[in-house]
Amino acid sequence: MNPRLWKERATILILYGLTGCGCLVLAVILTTVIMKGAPALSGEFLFEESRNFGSEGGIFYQMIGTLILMAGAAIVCLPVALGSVLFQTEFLHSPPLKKMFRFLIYSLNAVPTIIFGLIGYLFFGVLLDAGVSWVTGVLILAVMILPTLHVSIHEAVESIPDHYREAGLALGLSPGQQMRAVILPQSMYGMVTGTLLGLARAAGETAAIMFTATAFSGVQLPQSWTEPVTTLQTHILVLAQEATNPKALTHAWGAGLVLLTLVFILISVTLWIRSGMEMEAER
Amino acid sequence: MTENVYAIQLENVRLSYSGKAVIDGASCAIRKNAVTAVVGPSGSGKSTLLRTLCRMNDRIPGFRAEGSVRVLGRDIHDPGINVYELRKRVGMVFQKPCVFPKSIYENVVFGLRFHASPNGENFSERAERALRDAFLWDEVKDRLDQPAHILSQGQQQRLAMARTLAVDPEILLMDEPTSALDSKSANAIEDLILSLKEHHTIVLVTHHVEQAERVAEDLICVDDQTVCHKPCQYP
Amino acid sequence: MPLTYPVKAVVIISLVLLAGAVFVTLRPGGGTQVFAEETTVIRVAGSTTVLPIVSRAAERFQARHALVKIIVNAGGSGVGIHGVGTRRFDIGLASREITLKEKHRYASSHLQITVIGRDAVACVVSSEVFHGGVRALSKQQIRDIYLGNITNWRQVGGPDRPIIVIDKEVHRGTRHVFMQYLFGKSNARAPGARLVTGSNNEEQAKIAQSDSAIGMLSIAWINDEVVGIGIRDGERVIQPTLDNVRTGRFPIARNLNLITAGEPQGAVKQFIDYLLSEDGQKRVAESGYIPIQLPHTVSWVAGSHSK
Amino acid sequence: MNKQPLFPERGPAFWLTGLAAAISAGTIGLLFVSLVVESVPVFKSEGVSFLWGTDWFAGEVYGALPMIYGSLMVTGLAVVMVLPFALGSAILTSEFLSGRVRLVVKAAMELLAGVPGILYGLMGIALLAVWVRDLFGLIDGNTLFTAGLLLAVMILPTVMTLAEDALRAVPGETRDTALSQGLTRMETVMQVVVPQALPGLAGAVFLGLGRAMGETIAVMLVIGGIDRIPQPWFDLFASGQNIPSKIGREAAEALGFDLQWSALIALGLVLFVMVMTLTTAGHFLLRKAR
Repeated sequence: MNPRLWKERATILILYGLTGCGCLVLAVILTTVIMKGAPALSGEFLFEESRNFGSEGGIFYQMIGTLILMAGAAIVCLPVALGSVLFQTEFLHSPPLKKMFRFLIYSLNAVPTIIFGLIGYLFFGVLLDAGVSWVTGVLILAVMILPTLHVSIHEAVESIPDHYREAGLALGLSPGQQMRAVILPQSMYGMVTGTLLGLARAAGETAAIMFTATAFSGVQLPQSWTEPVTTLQTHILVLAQEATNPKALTHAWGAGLVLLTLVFILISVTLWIRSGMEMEAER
Repeated sequence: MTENVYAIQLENVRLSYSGKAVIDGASCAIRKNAVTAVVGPSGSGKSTLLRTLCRMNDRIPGFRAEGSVRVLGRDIHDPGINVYELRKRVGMVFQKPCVFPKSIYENVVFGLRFHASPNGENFSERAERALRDAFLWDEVKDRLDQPAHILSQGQQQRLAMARTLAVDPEILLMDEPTSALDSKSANAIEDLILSLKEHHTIVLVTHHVEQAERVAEDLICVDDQTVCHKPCQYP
Repeated sequence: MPLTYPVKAVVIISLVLLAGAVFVTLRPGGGTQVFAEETTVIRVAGSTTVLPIVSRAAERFQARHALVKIIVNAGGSGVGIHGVGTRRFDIGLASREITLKEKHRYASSHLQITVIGRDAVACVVSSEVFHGGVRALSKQQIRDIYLGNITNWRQVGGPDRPIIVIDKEVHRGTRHVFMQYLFGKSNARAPGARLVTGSNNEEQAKIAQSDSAIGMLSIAWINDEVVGIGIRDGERVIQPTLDNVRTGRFPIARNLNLITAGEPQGAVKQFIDYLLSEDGQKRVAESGYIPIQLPHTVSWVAGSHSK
Repeated sequence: MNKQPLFPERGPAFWLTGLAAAISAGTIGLLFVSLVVESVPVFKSEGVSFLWGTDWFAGEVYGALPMIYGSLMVTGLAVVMVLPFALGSAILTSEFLSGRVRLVVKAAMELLAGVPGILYGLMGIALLAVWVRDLFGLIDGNTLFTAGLLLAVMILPTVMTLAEDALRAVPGETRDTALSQGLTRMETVMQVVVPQALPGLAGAVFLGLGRAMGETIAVMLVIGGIDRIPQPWFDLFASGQNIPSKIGREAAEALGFDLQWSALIALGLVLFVMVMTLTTAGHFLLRKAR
């Protein structure tokens, strides 16, 4: 037959092969985590304190710790990100200044996470004297997820149709009123997706908090600003490195499965909201 | 004295984007409580001129307005002017009907919420009045809490007018308000314009000379960077 | 915009969740802690060698003292000493002695050592090497291996396989003790090394994974796959057994130390006393180390250890 | 006469958002300034040999070349390995799969892009290091190659989705024109779509590279951790060290004081400059593509 068609088919076949390999690798990862983590899961595992060097008990306070750091980072970061986006889009009219601001945020995105840990500890831990504490962790993670939130919100605000803005303006709304009435409601999607992605990023981060915000054992709920927490991420790291007992390694995989589930839920909701947005745009 | 007759007076106005003039040396005046139509070929700067009247072009980078633009007796580029108050008194309706993803009622009181005096005027009364003025009341009075998006394009445009009317502007600027509508809806809007001129000064940008002739008493022609009162050479 | 309402719901739910998490967290005495307001917190960090003892002991101690909360962290001996020196921790864990440099740096903290147990650092090899015939090595042989002069197990009577020399991070207590023994210098270099590991377990896992590795480990980490070999001294071979350590025959032994800034006081003293008690010493044995019979506190004396 | 002031309205909204903007800009500025200031001591003490020195021994000498070498090698390796798979699946997904399947693949990839690094690390020590050792008959599996492979797997979803976006951004008319000239679909893709999407594809790869270069935990657990350039230098099956892993291993010990701390921060600075160069190039190319 036509050699061109043969070539075509062969290339597509190769593409399928490459894609298949890629998918296979990722499938292996997922099944590994599930297969190795599932045996650890139980009510006791989810709701009890870790005991005897991580080989007994559960990961209750690790989950709480991860949630605290995530939620805290989002709560600290959201108003700052939102405010700076609005300042940038509504008040900053000079293009070079806008560009500079954008560049700053982008460059923050390029900072390797471990550097946030180093510098963050220097500032929040040493200068503000919070030491190794959950507050240090929250602040470090808040800075870390700032670009994620900023970019999402910025995109949402920029994509508000111009006629909405003009309708608001033509009614004589001041910038503050315009934000409340038009921009915030219309950029809700961006705020939600950005925050969720930021949460997912914070949940998965280990390097920045491992020596600044977390402790290995003995931690329950922090009762003061200067106490560390324990998180799923660092628990996995410690168990993988320190445990003397195979049961502890099972617990590490179990904690990994829980962490993965958490991250997947956050990203799925983001995707769901975003797909709703796309459908609407096609309407 | 002239201020009692004219709502808007332009004197030697130059409008430009990044130094490129769209309108240069324009002088004209617009009468109170009358309908003035602005006509001209596309791209001639009709919209730019109209938008300048409530300073909607402020946020466009590189835009510059020079000369004197007096609206309701004051130069709108005076540093002391409150641009938000200006826009409240000079309402604007756009070519494409724009309703917010809210209920019909919320759309009507959208601007009102921010401009109402603190002694708590009755929103629903003013909303009803605005909707009646916009000839929309009978069509929507039973479904005020439904999303505004279910309305037809023509109804949405009248809703946008009701929203503008609700804040009680003295001047209404309309930027081709019927061009996105079918002829039946367009007729309804034209009727509406005629009924509104009793209490409002209306400036209407339009493509259709016929429409201008139907509704307007005065005609302003924009072409080749200049502005002139009728008679107009524009076909 | 049909999705506005679900989106709003998502936003509200997530905000409520976030707020809830923070609220629960910040509520004084939230969760299971009933006497939260009077709780004393003891911060402990340092050597991964000492960590199992303290972690286990802390669990028991807290069960008895509801008002004391002990937060335990890893990091290595250097981190423990540094943390106490800068008053960031109440108790530092160290599987080595304090160096002169550290002593000078933290002079104002009056570092004080309490010995809670004894341990030995064994030279360990992968089980395949052990079963291949390497049962013991002389000090010179180990030294040559770490210097890169001996690179194949065949050269010391083992299988014909290259040696994977595993080193530790420079600040680890285990390394200090081991290098002190081998080269008389706690921060000696090991140019023959192929891998560098951190904690005891990381090293244990890497040796177990391999079939030709050599490393240094606290004897508590020795198992079937990671075998401690004897140290040959002339005709004599000294095995890394608890007995040999207890009697002082095994040459690479060390104290397991708790470091405090000044004399321990209050809850910290209570906890250290517990570690030295019979029950506490059981935790030492349980973790694979040698309990010390008599509780004694040794003040640090300048020059009594490595230079 | 109507010169607009820079900030026309200064209500509470202005001050509130201005404060937020100042906080963001200030934090970022402070971060960069301290990154530079804190690394000054080691440059003063070691001079340029900090960058070219091959010997690092805490407390004695700080030479960062092995770590810089490791970072470059590992990320380079990751990109070489990820390229065929990421681009292949991006082309397949954007050009040959039906709408629904495409959405599923994309969603799956975006989910996977969020898998925490620590899980890759766990898999790296438990599985990958052993597989690499057995597959290549090595004496040990903790090598630069293992780290590169792990990073390749990590960045595959990111690079793939971004590359797919770049391909989708090529307008449909281009494809129609090419097809109407009698080109097959594959020829259309290779001759027309890919060349046009090239800047976008390159941008995707650069962004993936940036992510790979900054990853700490996963690499730390499998790279071997030895601060040495292998002999010969291209021996990828030797152990090595990259910058984030070095910082991760020594940071807790050095926290906040001493030349060692300064050296680690300086390492961070070097890493940042490297990543920044890559991501800026990536963004530049992505923007050019649009």
